[in-house]
Amino acid sequence: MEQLTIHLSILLFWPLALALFGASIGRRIAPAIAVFGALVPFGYAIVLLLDFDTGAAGLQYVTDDAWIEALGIRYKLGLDGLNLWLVALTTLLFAAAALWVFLRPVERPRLFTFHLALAETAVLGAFLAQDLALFVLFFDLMLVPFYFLVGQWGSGGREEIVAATYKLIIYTLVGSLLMLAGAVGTAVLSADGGTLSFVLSDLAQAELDESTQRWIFVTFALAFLIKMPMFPFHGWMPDAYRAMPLPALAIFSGVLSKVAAYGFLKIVLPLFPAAAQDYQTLILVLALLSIVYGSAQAFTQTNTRLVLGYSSVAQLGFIVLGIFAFDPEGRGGQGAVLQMVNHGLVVAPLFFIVALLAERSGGSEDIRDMGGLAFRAPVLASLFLISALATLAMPGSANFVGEFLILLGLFETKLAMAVIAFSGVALASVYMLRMYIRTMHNRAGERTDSRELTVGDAIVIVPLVLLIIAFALYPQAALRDSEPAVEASIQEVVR
Amino acid sequence: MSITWYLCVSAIVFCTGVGGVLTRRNPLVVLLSLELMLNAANLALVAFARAHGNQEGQIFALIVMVVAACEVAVGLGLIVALYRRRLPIDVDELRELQG
Amino acid sequence: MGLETFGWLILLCPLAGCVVISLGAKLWPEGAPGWIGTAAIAASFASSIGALFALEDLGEEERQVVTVAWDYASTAGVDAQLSLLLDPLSIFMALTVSGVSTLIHLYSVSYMRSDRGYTRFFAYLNFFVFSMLLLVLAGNFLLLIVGWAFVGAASYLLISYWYRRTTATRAGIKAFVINVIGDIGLVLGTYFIFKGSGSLDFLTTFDSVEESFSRNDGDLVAGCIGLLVGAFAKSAQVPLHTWLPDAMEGPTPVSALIHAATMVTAGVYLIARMHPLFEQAPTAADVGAIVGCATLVIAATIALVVTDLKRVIAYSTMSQIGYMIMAVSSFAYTAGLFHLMTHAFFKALLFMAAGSVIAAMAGNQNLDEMGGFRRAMPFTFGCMVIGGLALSGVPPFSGFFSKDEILAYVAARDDWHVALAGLGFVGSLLTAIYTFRMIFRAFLGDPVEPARDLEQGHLYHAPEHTNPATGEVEDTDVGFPGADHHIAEQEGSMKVAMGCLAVLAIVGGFLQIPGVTEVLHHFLEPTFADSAYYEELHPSDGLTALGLFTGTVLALGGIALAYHLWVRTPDAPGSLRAKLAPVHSFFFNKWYFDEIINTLIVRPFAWFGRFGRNTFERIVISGLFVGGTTGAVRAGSAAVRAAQSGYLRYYAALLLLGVTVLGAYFLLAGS
Amino acid sequence: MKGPTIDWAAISPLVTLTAGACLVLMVGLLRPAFVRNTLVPGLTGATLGAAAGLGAWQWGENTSVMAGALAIDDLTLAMLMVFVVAGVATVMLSARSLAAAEAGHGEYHALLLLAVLGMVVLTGSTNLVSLFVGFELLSIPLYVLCATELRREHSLESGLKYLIIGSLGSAVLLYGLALLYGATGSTDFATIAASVGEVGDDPLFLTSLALIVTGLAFKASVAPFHQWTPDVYEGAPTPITAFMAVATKAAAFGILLRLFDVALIGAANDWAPALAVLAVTTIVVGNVGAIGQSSIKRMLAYSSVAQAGYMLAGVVVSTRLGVSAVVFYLFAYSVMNLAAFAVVIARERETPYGDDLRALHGLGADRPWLAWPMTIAMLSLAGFPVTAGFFGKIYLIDAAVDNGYAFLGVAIVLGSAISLAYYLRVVAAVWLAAPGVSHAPAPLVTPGGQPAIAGGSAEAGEEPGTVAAPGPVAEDRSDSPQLEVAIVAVVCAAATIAMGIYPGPLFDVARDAGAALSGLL
Amino acid sequence: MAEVTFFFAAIVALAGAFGTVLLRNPFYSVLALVCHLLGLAALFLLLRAEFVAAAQVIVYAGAVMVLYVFVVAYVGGQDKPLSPRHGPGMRAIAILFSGALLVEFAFAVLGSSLSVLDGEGTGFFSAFGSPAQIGEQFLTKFLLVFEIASLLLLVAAVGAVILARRRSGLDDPRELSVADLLRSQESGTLTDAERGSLQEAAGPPGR
Repeated sequence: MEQLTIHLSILLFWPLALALFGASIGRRIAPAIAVFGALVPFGYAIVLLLDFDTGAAGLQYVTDDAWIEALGIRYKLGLDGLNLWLVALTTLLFAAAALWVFLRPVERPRLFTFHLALAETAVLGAFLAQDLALFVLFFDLMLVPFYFLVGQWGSGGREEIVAATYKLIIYTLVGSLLMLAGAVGTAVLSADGGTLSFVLSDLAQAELDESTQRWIFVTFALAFLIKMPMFPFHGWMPDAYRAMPLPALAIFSGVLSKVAAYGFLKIVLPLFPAAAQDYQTLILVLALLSIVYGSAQAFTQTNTRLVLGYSSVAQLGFIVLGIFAFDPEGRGGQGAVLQMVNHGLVVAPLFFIVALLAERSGGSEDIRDMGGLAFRAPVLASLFLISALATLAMPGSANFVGEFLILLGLFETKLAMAVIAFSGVALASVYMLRMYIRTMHNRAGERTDSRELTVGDAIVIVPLVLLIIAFALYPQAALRDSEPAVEASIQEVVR
Repeated sequence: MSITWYLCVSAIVFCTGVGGVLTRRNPLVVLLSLELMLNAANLALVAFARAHGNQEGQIFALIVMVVAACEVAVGLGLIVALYRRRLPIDVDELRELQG
Repeated sequence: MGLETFGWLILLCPLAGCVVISLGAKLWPEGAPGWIGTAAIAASFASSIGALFALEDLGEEERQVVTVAWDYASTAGVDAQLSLLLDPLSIFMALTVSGVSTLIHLYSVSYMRSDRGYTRFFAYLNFFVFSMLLLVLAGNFLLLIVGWAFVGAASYLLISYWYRRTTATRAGIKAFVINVIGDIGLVLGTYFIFKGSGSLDFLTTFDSVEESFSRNDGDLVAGCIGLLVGAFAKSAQVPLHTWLPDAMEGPTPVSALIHAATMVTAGVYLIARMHPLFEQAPTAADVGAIVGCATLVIAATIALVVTDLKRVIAYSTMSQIGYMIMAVSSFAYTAGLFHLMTHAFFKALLFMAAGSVIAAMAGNQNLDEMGGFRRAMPFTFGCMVIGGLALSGVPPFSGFFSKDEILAYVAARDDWHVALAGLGFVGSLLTAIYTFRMIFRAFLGDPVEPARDLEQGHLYHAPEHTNPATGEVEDTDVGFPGADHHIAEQEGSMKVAMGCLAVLAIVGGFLQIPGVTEVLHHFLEPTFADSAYYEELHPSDGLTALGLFTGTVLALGGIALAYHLWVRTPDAPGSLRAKLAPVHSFFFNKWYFDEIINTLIVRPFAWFGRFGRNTFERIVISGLFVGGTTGAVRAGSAAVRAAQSGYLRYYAALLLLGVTVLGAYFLLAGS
Repeated sequence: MKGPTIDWAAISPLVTLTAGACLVLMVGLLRPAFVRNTLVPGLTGATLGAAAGLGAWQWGENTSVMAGALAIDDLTLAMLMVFVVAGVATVMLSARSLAAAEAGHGEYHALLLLAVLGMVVLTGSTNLVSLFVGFELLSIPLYVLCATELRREHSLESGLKYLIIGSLGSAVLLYGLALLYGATGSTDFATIAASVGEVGDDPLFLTSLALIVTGLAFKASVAPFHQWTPDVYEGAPTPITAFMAVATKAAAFGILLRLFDVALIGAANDWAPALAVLAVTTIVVGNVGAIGQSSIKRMLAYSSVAQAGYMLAGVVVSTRLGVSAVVFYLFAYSVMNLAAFAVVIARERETPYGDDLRALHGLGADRPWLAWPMTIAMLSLAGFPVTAGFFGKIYLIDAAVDNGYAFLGVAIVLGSAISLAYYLRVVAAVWLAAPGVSHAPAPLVTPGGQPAIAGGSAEAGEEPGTVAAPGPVAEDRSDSPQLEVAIVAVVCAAATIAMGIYPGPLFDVARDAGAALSGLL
Repeated sequence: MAEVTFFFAAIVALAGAFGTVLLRNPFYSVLALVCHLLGLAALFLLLRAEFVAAAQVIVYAGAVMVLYVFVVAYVGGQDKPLSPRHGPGMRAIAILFSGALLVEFAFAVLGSSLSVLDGEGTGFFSAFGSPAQIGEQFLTKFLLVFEIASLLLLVAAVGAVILARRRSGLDDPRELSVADLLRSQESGTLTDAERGSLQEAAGPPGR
């Protein structure tokens, strides 16, 4: 272990370092260096996937150094079954985004790539952090780059953009600031009088009394639910999704929402089991509402980004269902972890494809201006189709396995809710196919021209889709790794 | 005469000063009212010094006189500057800064 | 090569075909994809035969072989592997599917030739066959569901194959969604069963069914109902049948393959496969029987009045599958599966013939505008008649044996099943009528213009390409549907395919003559060894004879009636329609199923969506949450700034107020 | 009669400041421009540096000097560091400012140094009399400095307002001190602390509490005694505003901590709830008031009110943890505010918009070296991670929750949530807004950003550039990056980030400062 | 005897205080304050604070008040109405607040249970409050305060000079200051045109 300790820090800070280096060199080269900075962590993550000791509970590759003794905050990173695949997903999507930016240059590339890299570091940090304060720190930090990405490279009029940034930041930061208070409260109250420590493992030892757990749970839940976003806290989502530049959006929707879901599994369940039990029904109901409402919206929206945005709301509803199913075997949790990876994997290519669709329909992202785009673009069409079918969790896709496990877990504890949740499955097929048909099929729109995707686009999108297929063939890979960790965090609650 | 009497006088003077600060618009008079308040404090200090039989109060009172003198000097300087600037000598006219 | 190898080959050949065709899309010369696809399916058929022999070599007992590729999703107590179950039933299905598919591929090679999407078509078709085979070979519930959904997806792709037609895309999405509902039923059923048995593997579940479930156990019944929902959706049983008629938007070979011969019979296979569960939960089985019976009658009545050639056959398909469902739900497995096979033969045949006619009509499918093709296309006519006779159950055609065996078995099940059998006979009468109504109207009578052209020897082409469903003019610039048409009389491969099927439609019945040759029965024995009814349930010879006789009479009577109505007195139907106007419109509007579903489900949901977008989002989400808080903050800010009046003496006043309040607080709190 | 033994080592920083002040005053009388523009600021900086050095040398001594009138302990010295940072920054920011020219550099800097001295005395005082003297020695120079730009009405107005309200505040404080002395019979904190026990619930004592709280809260600009803050901050010359915002607040909190957590700790049950309420009020008023201000200085003034609310929470808890938290937060607070003010000054001189928000438009595009410090400062004030503000807040919340004031913690975070609205507005102006109109100085305004009439000043006369001739001099001044201002901004921003990444050492300092107050748990 | 003196002095002091606040003319206010101070001084004497009393009379009433008189004379006593244009509200508020404050103080003073307040005052010795005593205190216990006070006076002096120093460009051009003369030698004076244009530029635009 010891010679490995340094490694997670490399993974964590490599992108940022490279981006700074690139920015200092020059605007020409910056994107290329950023690609390098994003690809290396990806390769690194693959190495970790291979090297990871499957089936072993507990942390691996731990980095644990003193940071701020005064507050008992330690610089502790580690990998376990919960975050292993999410880290891999993060590095993958950021690599894709960096590649995309490299292939179709943006203005002020140095700043753009810098913010992108900062985002990657922040997200990876949030996933790797094994110290509550560290997690909160990275969780809040994630927001900063996206504020600038939306603000400076966003699409739409000045006013909308600024409004969008406001909503995005204030909405999400209100949540995470409350979480900050909650986190400090957790540490202080668990220490009560003893030595203060934010390290998760220490906090998990100390049992807070139920009333305390409750208010702290609320702060955390609020932060995560807003971040996902979950009905009815999704007010920021439409504007932000409309304005955000697409490569950033692919990441935002693909990864950042997962951080919140991951937070539930990694922090809330082990630290506040009693409160989690108390609020289980409430959260489940919210999740169901998100599923139904999100699907309904995705079905009515005509802006492709928003269709995907609301579909994400629904999908995250499923993930939360799985996390809060609390079935003894932890099937729901397993499904949730798998589904996090899946959703990230399918939604990112979809957003890239949306960019291509917009190019082919005179810049409009409204499905009413699209249609018949499949005609001269069979490859693009099939890529879109595969991603779409995976998104609606068609059996045979890894997404289906995820939902199968989630709903199985829920089915055993809350039968009625599971049955309602199934409506979401049906609705998913409606809105995804609607989007596919309205864009790819039917009569051609006025200003559309059907073109095949270029090699550059293919370089970004095809690998993602191939990964979707590969994952569909062998989801066991992720399930195997995550099983012990999920068991552990669920056990806290069910016993 | 019990000390309480002195304290009552000092209290009344203090409140008079407060009333002056609140009602008068001429900064000169406002400064005078502030002087009243300081003097009320002085009376209280001296009275307490007498009550406790230690002279710290009297020392304090003397220091307060110095302070009062300084405030007066600066305050009058400001008023003169205002006057030089042909600004109205009226605290209610000074409301460019607000909101 | 061993049985397992054959099993995997059956599966992999079509998949390989699909991948090869689609990856090489740009390279292949004209027409190559068709032959590649056909070859792939033929190979799969060959390996099915191989598997058959391999299976025959095994002893009676061990004719249930499970072969595992790798763990698929086995975690947290869920044992989901990538496993095939090779037993007589699955091999039988594999044979039927791959066999018929081969012929239909052959037919399509020339039928679709001039269509621009030729490559895409065969890629889809191969993918479908792969999915169908996956469905029938799956060794556990999860894999079954996967296959189940894959065929759904494939059928979606093929229905909306001509995707420039909004009618086609709409039909496609409809089919897909209803199939997803079926999948959901299947998954829920699986959950219920898994809850009891704790395993997803078929054999494990079946072997432990007595231990895990008491008879008519609530969970088990619920689970079986769930499975039935899946079956109904896939096999177009009431009330989940509405997608099937619309599915006729797809090219005719697709209708022949998917919506007649193979996919729609999946429900039958499912029930047969799950027989241990259903026998443990007879209540569910009865539901299946009743729904099947209802479907066969309803579909038949609708088929009487629709004027779209393909839709007539589609409804007849529904009705025939109704028979099968009724059979297997009454535990008459052999009969049901036997009819499944024969039906595959003659229904595919009928569709092919219909396709040929439609080609001759240049894409027009309306019966009212057809007539007199008898002389123009004799071969097609012959095939049509053979198919029709088989469908109506006229001896000695295949349908005769299979259908009447079903009715006999159902009658023999127990007393109230007799009623179902009775309805079944009514159905067979109607079958004969609508079948020959179709044939007579298309082929007899005086020839229409296309027929006359054809007699002169050149194929009719419509002045402009119109959508048969809506009649709107199509943008043929995109090249599909193909500008050119192909009919059996001019295409060798079509002839071959139809010829083979015609022969099968005639002789297929001899495979299983009650009491004489019970090949199928014995072959399927190992699968149903654990069935309580397989051997016991047997109609008495008298009953059988009666059934056969009645069936024959009804069939011939129906044909005669049809002949009388539509050939002898051509104006009779009109007057009859006028007399029975309400009934006719009721049938003609397909019993208003679409309308009901529309008002009950689709409209409310759409309204909910609009409400959410137009009202809820604005008022609650952005109004209450965002606007409310910001409004409060703004108000506060205004207040603070108003207090900041700039009047020095107000500041002083506030300061002193503060002092006073604080002092008061201290005095009150302190003492 | 013999005088008290004087611990010269301990009081060396005070002596340095005094000597420095007198020296600067003298030197300032010399004529040459070099003296005024270079020597005087240099001397001032040197004096402050020396004081800081001596303070560092005295670190950990914790002695009580001058017959118990003053405690030179780690708390005092920590505060001294803050004052020095603020002072040096102010000197650099004033280098080309009109205020110094107007007042005369010598006088200006001397007053600055004396104000610093007053602050040190105030924070260190362990005796009511020295408390009051320190209080006045800190206030009176500031009254003057606020008004030094005599040609700007706003400057005069702010000066007079500050003077009158300030004197009112000190009068109230004084009366409170008098009553306290009357109730306890002594002016020494130690004796007072001892006798609080028996007079604890005497109305005289309680009234004195109310008056004292008011007087000190006023200096720390705690609502509802905050109203002078926005007006004075906006009117005063910006360097002085920066100095007040940072140093005065630090001094006020220094004495709040010392008085309440040492002399009056016995009566904590009386004043703690009241202060808690004040803290919440302040947080709300400050944050809410800052929203929608178009003048950055005014916005920062309100924000400083809000920050005072946060820190007051640290005072309320009256534990060593609380003291340390406040000290740490003061450090963080000073660097981030100084960075912000530096940028404001730079823009005041570059653009015709003064301190209006428009002055920042398009900053990100053409002045990255100013844009980043501003951004960092704002994010830090809002409490974003990897900045000093983040840990400052964590520390405060930590202290609050630790002593059972969880609701104060929640109030802090809710306050910061509101604060985003206006901090992000600035960031948006820097990065998201289209660049403002030409940066060429508007007519009638020298690049100094001040009305050119200022050029009339006797001293300012020879100040190149402040002469109201839009000549080549003015031109090259207009786009000169104003090195020293940029340096202040960048250094402070860097410090903000550094504290956000590795705050360990600073935490130790804060802990020592907290430990200096014996008698706390 | 003491009582009589007390009441007399107290009345003088209070009358002076009220006069300061109420009289319209600032000049009279100053005079009123002076007699208030004198009354106060008498009270100090009663309280055995001879030195303080002396300082009060000499320094305060003597020096500081003279400063006032000069300024009043310079600025000219424009006498403002007692309450500003915005109505009698302020006056009511003033009366209300000072009344409330007075009540509180009354509570504090009368309700106080401190024994020392009731008596004439304790332990006073012959030299109590004598210059010698005070001086000793200043040089021992309150040495720091003493020093700082001196600095305070320095600050006041410097500050007053800065603020009240006469500058050009402020007053009407006819008044010329030494500074102007100096500058005119070194770097020519501003032309009237410039100065005129410059005067408009007071305060940054945009507000």
